[in-house]
Amino acid sequence: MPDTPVLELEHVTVQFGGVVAVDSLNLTIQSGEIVALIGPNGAGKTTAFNAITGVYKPTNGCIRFKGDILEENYPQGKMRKLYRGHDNGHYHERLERTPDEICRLGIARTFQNIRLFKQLTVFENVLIAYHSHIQASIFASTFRLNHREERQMRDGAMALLDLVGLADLAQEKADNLPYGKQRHLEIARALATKPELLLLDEPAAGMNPQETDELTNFIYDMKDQFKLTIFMIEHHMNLVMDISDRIYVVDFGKRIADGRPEEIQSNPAVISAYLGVQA
Amino acid sequence: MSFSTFIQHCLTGISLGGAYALISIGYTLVYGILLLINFAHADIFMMAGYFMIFAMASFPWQVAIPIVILATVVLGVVIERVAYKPLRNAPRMSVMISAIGVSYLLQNLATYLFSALPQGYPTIPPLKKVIQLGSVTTSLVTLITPVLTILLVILLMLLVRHSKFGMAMRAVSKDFETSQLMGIKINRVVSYTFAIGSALAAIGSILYFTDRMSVTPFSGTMPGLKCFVAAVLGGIGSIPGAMIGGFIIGITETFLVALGYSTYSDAVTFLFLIIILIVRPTGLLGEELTEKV
Amino acid sequence: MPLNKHRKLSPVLSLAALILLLVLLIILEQHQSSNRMAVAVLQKGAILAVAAVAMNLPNGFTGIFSLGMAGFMSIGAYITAILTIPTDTIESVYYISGVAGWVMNLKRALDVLPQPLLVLVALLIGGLIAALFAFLIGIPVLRFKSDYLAIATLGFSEIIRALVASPQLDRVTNGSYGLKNIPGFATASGSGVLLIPFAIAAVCIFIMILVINSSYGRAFKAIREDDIAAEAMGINLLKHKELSFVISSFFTAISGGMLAMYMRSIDSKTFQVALTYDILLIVVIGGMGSVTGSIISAFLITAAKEWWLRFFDQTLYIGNWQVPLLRTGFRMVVFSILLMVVVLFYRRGLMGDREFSWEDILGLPQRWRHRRVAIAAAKAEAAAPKDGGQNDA
Amino acid sequence: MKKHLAFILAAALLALPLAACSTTPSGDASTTTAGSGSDSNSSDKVIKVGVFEPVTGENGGGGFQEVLGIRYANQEQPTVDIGGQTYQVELVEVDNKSDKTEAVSAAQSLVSSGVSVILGSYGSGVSIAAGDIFEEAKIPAIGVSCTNPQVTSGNDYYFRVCFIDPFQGTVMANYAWGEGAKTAAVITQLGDDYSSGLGSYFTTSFKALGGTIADEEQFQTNQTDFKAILTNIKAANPDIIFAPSSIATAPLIIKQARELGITAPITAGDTWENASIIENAGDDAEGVALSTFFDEGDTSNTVATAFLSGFKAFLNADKSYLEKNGGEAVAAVSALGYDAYNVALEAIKAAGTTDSQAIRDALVNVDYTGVTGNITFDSNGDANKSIAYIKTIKDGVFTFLKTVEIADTGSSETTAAN
Repeated sequence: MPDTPVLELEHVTVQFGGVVAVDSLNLTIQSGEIVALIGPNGAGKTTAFNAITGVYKPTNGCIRFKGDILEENYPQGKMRKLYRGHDNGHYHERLERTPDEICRLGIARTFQNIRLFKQLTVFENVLIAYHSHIQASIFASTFRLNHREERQMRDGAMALLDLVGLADLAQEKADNLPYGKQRHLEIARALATKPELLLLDEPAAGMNPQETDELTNFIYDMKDQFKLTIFMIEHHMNLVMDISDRIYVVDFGKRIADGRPEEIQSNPAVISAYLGVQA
Repeated sequence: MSFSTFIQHCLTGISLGGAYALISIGYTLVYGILLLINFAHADIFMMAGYFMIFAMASFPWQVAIPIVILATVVLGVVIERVAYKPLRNAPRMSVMISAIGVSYLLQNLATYLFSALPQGYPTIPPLKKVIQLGSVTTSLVTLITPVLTILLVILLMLLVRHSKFGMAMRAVSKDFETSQLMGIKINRVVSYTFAIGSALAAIGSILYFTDRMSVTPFSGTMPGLKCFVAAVLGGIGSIPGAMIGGFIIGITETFLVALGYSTYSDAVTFLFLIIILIVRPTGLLGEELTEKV
Repeated sequence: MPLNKHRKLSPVLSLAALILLLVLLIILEQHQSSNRMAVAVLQKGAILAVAAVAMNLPNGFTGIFSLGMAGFMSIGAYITAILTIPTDTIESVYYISGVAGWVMNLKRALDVLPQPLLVLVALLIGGLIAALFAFLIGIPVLRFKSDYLAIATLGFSEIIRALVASPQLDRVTNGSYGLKNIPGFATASGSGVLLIPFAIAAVCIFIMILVINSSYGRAFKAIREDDIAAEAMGINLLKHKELSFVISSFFTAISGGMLAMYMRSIDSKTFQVALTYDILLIVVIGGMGSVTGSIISAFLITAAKEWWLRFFDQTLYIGNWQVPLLRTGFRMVVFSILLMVVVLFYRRGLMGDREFSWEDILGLPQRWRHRRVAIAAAKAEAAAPKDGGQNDA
Repeated sequence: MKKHLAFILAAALLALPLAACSTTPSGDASTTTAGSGSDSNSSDKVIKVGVFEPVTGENGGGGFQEVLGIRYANQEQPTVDIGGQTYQVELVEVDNKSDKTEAVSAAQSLVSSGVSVILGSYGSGVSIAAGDIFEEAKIPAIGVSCTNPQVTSGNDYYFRVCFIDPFQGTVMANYAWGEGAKTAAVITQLGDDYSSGLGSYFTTSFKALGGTIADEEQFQTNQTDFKAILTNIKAANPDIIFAPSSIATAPLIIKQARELGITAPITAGDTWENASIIENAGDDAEGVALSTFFDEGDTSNTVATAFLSGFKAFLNADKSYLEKNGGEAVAAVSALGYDAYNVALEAIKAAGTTDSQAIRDALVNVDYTGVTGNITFDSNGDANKSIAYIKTIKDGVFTFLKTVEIADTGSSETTAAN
């Protein structure tokens, strides 16, 4: 069924106390797409990512993954009075998933401020991600009754490092890698969880143009190799315009535009949001 | 239980609760600012007991009390400078281990210097005056403790609400790094916080030990843990919360002992802690905080 | 090249060290009457090594600050004690309130086992019950943040202690009077005083090492490093924290059972918070996150505390000069200062999160040589006239 | 860098036992001088006697008084003849810290130092805890003031020179009944074998005499706040209060009771005969009554008179002793300590060897007349004693009131002729 979207957000609202960080956000991502989420600082992009990956619970709305409900919520308890978002009253179910469950369902992510397992080696960083799909119980794993599975995990991790070009640094502490390599490692680690949808939170932050170019190619390569759908937050407009099939623009938690890169470039609402002029 | 027995138990409980309240303020202030359970606070309280023994040996009580408060404040501030300040950027676990280490050190030092034998706590004559209220007999300290506690709490709240220092303190507890950027002298605020906490612990110690009459190097441990629980119960960071928590723990403990469950008196305190953390992690009067990812 | 040579040597060296240790233990065992102190220290060292490694598992490897060790040790100790106290003398132990019927029945049922097996079964039952407790306690407690977790586990340890000492359990635990007549490690022939505790300790620590090196162990380390990232990588935090906590408690209880066998008589006051702090001291000095560090430190600290440094607690004369400071209590002051020094200045302890390896030891002279060369070079450079002086400022 | 530190630390720790070996155990300072004049051989031959006492912890005060008695006895008789040769007696003192856990490791260190016989302890709990270790090492121990029956029962190597709690409980119950008390309240310490044991023997005897126990309260070790349980006792309004407990808790119970307006007389066991109680409780201590092992004023015993004058001189020779003893008053436990040491020496002489098993066998037949009366051991290893002394606090000093003698059947009281 090609027309079932990989990810759908319906009226997703995230509210902290009285502050609405994401307001009734709707978006759809089709299989195989690269979609970018852009917007000024504090527009609620990372909050949206955190809602998708289960770090925050949506206050209202529904998130679907491959057509199945991933999370759904409606304002309850104290929120019933406090709620300031839109589209209240559409939802009456509550379904929550923890970030690890969501990861195992096939959504992996990277972080805006790199979050590697710093004191562990590059190899271990990737190997740990394979743990999410482990079959053996802790008993079997302790007494190495799963040596075949263990070997598969190790081989897989090594192959993956080879693929991303970090094989020769496998035994290095993650903390000792140069910045650019750390970004690559974080993506490799996310790939090791065997995702269908990969969320990248500012993958090119802090990179120079040459590194950004390398990253662009890298993302393309990975997308092809692993048949990924990619949803990314990014500020480097060159990268965004280069790579994305479609772009969503948010400001103050609301979607203000969406469309192909060239459409977005000329959208007056987007320009005013970035320049801070009232449209 | 007859009515007068009940009243007698209530008095004992409220008086104990008052002393607990004063100690738990020290925990709540420090935790509010440094996010640190100052395990050493219990032993600062214990040391204040010893200070009083020595001060009263050479001075009348009117002079001894200020000396004790001053010495305790110095001890508290020095501990912060030596054991916590160098670790300000270290992982939380290291700071907590440091706090446990200081507590361990103070206990062992007290054992070494003053022996593990209980030392008699000096009598402060006016506090020990026995009063007869109908069929209830009690000493003055039992009545003074809660009154003094409430007065001090009101005073402290005025200080925190309305003074410049109080504003700095609140700012630091809301956001440590930002307030540093805003030009607040963090180290000074932290030192003052420890000073206030220690001073209250010293007053609490005078009231507590006057009622109990003996000090050992381990007299602080259990009251200390209970007072931390009291601070959590009331809502960490909240001064009136710490006071309410202190009273609740003190009264509960007294009645448990009175009913013959003295074995459980410590355990029930911790049960309170676990229940409150599950049901209402912010405590009775605490504010909700969201963590940033 | 030399490192490779070392790598080949290490299994040989390890085997040699193991055999040497065995021989030493056997010799010591045969001359135990004249080396009682050494035997006692080695026994206690082995027991505390298990406890320290078990404490390291959540604290050093999973990043859960748990302070509940004493409680779990008391569960293991009491169960081991109750099950192994000889059935014919148990009435004299519970002389105040008598033994509960079901305890007697259980003991009679277990009496069919030969003594060594009975001890093992008792240790295992103790471990399993502690693990069950840990599982139940973990459900609420492991959700808390680090310091609340610490104080909550400490609280549970106190709750367990209160339960053990409670008059309502008088006929099971002998309330606050404690248990005595617990058989020691020695078999009927008097042998095994060292080999038995060492064997049990070795098996326990070996299993914990296997856990740490398994895929689950790697997940524990990931949680320690960054719990949010670990969760985002599909690691169920609660489940893994539970696993780490439960496994730790299992082995802690076994070490508690061994402690009961070592002490021969226990009561609830044995398992106060101070016991947890003693183990924490070992773990911190050995290095959070290092198994070998914990083991080395367990033996060093025990030997120093119980044996070598005991003279700190006694007045000492050299000729007619009385050495100052030395009197009762000084030993513990020294240990607490040592702990503070480690926490403040050598935060990584003896081993940090590294493990002992022969390669490191054998490579040492070479590395020192390198260092010396490097230092000499640096000095030469510093002594040389600076052309880029401004940049150095 | 860290590695270096580790190695230096390890090396230092390894070097220390060598240093430790050359140190002299404490307590020797007083033993080395006395026997020097007689025989050049004597200094070579040494028999070690272990002293297993609390010097710190809740019973540290009383424990030290026992140690003083033992040290004095050692000063008086620093040598012993074994098989025709003169041996120097070396005291090996360890501190069991009034704690059952510490007691075990202290006992182990005593055993490993190669002592032939052990004296101690004050407090029954620590003695019970260490009993197994002594028995296993086959070293006889002579309890000084541990009165709980469990210390010696089932242990062939534990003896004691004092009376036991069933006896003492009966004595105090008889005393209370004799004073006209019809109802009593009992306060005991949870987990303390001495306190709860004595409390229950008192209860049994007092009920047997026809009295009622109006209230039974328990408190925890290290508890310092007794107001809650005392309030309950006040409500029960007993004629007398029996509160066997440690020296440390005594003044707290006495003062807090008076503060709450409880006027009933307070009584206790042998532990309360300690000057610090009077010092800390002040006027409130007046009228407290207790049973003990020995009385200074009893002049009929010549051994006792000699001991008293010698021991007082011994105390006065060292200020710190005098201070810790709380003045010149001789505590019963010091006398017991003195007797225990001499009983040990008698047994060593009779055995004619330093072998601990032989000393144990000799102890069974010892018949020694000491400060606290004649000492022989029954089949349990308990001293056959039938007299207890009742004292009361009057004008700030312990004053002898009367002796109570309880044979197996019935009892008799003799009021002092003063």
